Amino acid sequence: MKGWRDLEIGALITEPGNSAEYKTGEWRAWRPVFNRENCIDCMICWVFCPDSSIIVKDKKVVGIDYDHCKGCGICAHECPKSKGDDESKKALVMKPEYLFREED
Amino acid sequence: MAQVSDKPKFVTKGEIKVPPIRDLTDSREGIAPGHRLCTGCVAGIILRQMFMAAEAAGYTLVIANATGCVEVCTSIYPHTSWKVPWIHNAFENAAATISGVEAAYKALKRKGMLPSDKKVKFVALGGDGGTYDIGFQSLSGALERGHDFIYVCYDNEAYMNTGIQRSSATPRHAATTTQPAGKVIPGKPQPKKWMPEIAAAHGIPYVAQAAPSHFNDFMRKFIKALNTKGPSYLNVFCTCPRGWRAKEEEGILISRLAVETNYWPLFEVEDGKWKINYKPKERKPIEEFLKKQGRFKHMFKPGNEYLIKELQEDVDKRWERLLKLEQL
Amino acid sequence: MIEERKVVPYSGNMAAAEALRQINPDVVAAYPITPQTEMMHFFADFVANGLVDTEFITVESEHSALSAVVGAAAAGARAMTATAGPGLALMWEILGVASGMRLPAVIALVNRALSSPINIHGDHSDMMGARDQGWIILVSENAEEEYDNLIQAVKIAEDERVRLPVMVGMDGFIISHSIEGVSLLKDEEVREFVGKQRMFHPLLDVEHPTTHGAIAMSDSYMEFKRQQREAMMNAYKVIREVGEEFAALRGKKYEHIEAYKTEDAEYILIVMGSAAGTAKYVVDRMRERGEKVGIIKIRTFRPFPYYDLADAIVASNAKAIGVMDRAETFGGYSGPLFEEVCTALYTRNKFYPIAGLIYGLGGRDCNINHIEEAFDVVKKKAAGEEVPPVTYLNLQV
Amino acid sequence: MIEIRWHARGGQGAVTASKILASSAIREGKYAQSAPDYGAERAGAPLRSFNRVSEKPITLHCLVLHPDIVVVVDPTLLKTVPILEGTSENAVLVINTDKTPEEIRNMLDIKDRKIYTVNASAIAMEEFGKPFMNVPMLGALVKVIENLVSLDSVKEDIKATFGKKVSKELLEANLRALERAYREVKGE
Repeated sequence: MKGWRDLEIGALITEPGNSAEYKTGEWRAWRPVFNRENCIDCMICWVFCPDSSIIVKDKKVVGIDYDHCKGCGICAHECPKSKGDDESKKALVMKPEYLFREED
Repeated sequence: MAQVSDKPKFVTKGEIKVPPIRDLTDSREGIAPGHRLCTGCVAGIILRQMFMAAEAAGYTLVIANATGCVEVCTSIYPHTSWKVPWIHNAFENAAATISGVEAAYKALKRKGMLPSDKKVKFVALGGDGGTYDIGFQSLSGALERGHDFIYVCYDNEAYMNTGIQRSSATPRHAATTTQPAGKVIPGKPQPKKWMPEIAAAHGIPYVAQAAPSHFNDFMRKFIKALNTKGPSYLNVFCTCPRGWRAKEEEGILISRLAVETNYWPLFEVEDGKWKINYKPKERKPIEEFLKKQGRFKHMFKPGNEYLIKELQEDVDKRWERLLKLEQL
Repeated sequence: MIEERKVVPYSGNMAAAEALRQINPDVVAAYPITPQTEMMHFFADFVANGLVDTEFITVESEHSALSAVVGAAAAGARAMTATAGPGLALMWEILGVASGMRLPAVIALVNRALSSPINIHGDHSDMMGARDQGWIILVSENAEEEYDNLIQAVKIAEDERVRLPVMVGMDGFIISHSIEGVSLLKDEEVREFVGKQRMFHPLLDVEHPTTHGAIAMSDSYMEFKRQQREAMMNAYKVIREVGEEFAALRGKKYEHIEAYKTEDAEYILIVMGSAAGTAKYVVDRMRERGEKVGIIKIRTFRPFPYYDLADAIVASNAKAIGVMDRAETFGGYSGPLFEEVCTALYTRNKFYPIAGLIYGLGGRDCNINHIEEAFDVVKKKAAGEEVPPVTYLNLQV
Repeated sequence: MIEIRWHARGGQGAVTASKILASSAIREGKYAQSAPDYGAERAGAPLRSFNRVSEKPITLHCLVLHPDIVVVVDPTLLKTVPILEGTSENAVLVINTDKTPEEIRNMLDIKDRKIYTVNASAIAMEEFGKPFMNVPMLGALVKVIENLVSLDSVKEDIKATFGKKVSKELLEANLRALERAYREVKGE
């Protein structure tokens, strides 16, 4: 943090949306794994993501912003293509984060 | 010189068509990630849907946020999640604060001191604490004065920011930290205050109740409020996984169940005319909504059946009243 | 060249309302409270008759009045409110918000006692309760000073080195409801003096969205408070500069303090507000009897003029000093002004016998006799006689 | 410096009369104050109002303790409030009553002082049909105290004060009442 002379007067913040610098992805215990092949681009996951972490380009879901995704699982839970037991048919599957962290 | 007398001239717009969400994915988000809301917090969803609607209708929002979860989690210096003008003043005065901002807008616009010609709408945002309780007076004042703004209450039915204390929005028998489910008193003895009807009693042009699970309905209502000249009040259901002791992934499911059980009816009041927007073909029993949440767990204990019955009665009574209001 | 001014018979409230009309703020939000009410009646009349461009928000409480002013000031507007006693107390939480957000808002304050018992009359307990909330506090002796101070307040608050809110106090009823001659400036003069407001990252600049009122954790909160301290120190200079600039217009100089016949004074009273006028009259009368007395009137209470005050005392022949407080600090030694005077002297290594005098609570009259009684206490103190730490003036015993 | 104390009841306009007096003096280039002594009482309760008028600036901000002049607007107050409080033997009393100064002196057993009386109630009732005795009392006061303010200044101020608020008829009735009391006031 800057010294008192250099901080913006009155705690004003002049860089809109700079919280993106803060990586809430660190909080994640569960990771949504996206399978593009099964996705129908209905955008249900996108509209229900509390953390703006579903990446959409040209009206297609292209992935997850793991820098910010907190792993709540709403996307996978609401995804119409992720019901039932057959993981191979799902577009979004929640997996324990440690599986991925160990790989890092 | 002097302005024309500000006799409120309320205008509401007729039916609003919300674009398919796929078409909204290109739009700019008003709120950035990196905010510190709890994992699975539905308030984050509500905010995003609010901005989707504003973007679809071509408005820039200027927000006054009451102290609460959203405020604290989105503005921890030196970071802000807001990409629109945003101000936090205190807990109980979001509506008064937005009154001042809106008045300043009129004055500065007249003086030609605001160069931008963007369509601007003023929004006061608060949780149920900042709305139903501590901010009730300033909200009532601002609604009565007829400022051109939208008040959005994200109602998670208790003071979550300070640690899940009961509010007047907490439903009957729910357990909170200040009215826990004890041996003698099984949670909150009083039923939930019905804020939308109180807001409507101000004679404001638009009042609506919405839920993020029914996002098309919510966005349509938000756009309607945007296009309304004068005050609007939106009461939005907001699952709090932490405070309700619910699963993080079930926030939207619980919202849907709230609507399907008539716990959270979707309705709007336009120029005094009540309209229920959704009537479940088969109303689900309240248990389906309750059993998803730890705050109601004690109600399922043998001998406590009466608690469920009483809450069901509250829900039915409110629904019947709504049906009657709709007939007016 | 100073022109002959128009002198009008105005009450303090009328004078304040007239200042507001001439300043022509963008936003005024106010809630009625005795004895401020009629000030807002006058202003509402200006609004109703199109004499100002102001958006006048008739809020439902003082808390909302200041809250709306905070919103308006953050938005980039010149925003003002007016209140008294319990109204200021209700604003208390938002006082710190306004100063912490560094918003140049102005309150025209009619000083009133705080409950309980409920009392509508003038004393300084409201203002003293707000003394550490980061506001610049100017205190007026009479209606004309309230008018002049309000005009200067706008300029002080909006100075880039300051950016702090200002409250300008006048004694309830004694000044607010009394008619006196007030010399008015011309509308153009006032408008030119206050100028167009400067906006600092206004909320309504939608092309450059800003976040106002963020939460600062323990890693930065203290730095922001340090900034406020700096701004207050700057205000000390700026108030003086603005006073000098105003003098060019008015022909009357406003300084942090007004030392009245203190040069050779052996006994000095420190007074604030309307009683300072009465005290000057008493000084003149006592001097006719050959008594070497003087008073120092405090005009700037925040930032407190420690240097000016100590300088004036040191330059006199003071044998003892009396500090007149129109407010209590229950459990403290005497009143709030007393504490400041002690600090001013102690930090300059100057020690004088000092008597604490409490007067005028809840509008209790403080007349010639009471000021003379106060001087008697000071004289006793100077002579080394035993005096109680605090003397209540005009108390029924 | 001349100090004046008014005794009246709430609603009788004594505060307004005292304001008009100060106002007229200020318009004449004098220094003046008018200060009401407000309580929490409402219409009907006894109240006091004060004036100071001087050729030199006035810095005093306190109640008038030793009035040079006492004006009694409501005759029913004569026996109920201490109208002589703080007055010296040189004080002047201006009283609204149908009695003569001698009768008042005997009735209240007043020593020294100078007493003037005027039937302001009758004037008020005759001129505007309402018991607003404030303006006539002001007329009487202006007459008995030389060099306080001129009757013309008071008239100008009444026009400025009431001009916008009351009908032309009422304004003229006020001016007539002022002048009548000015003429009709009697001293010993």
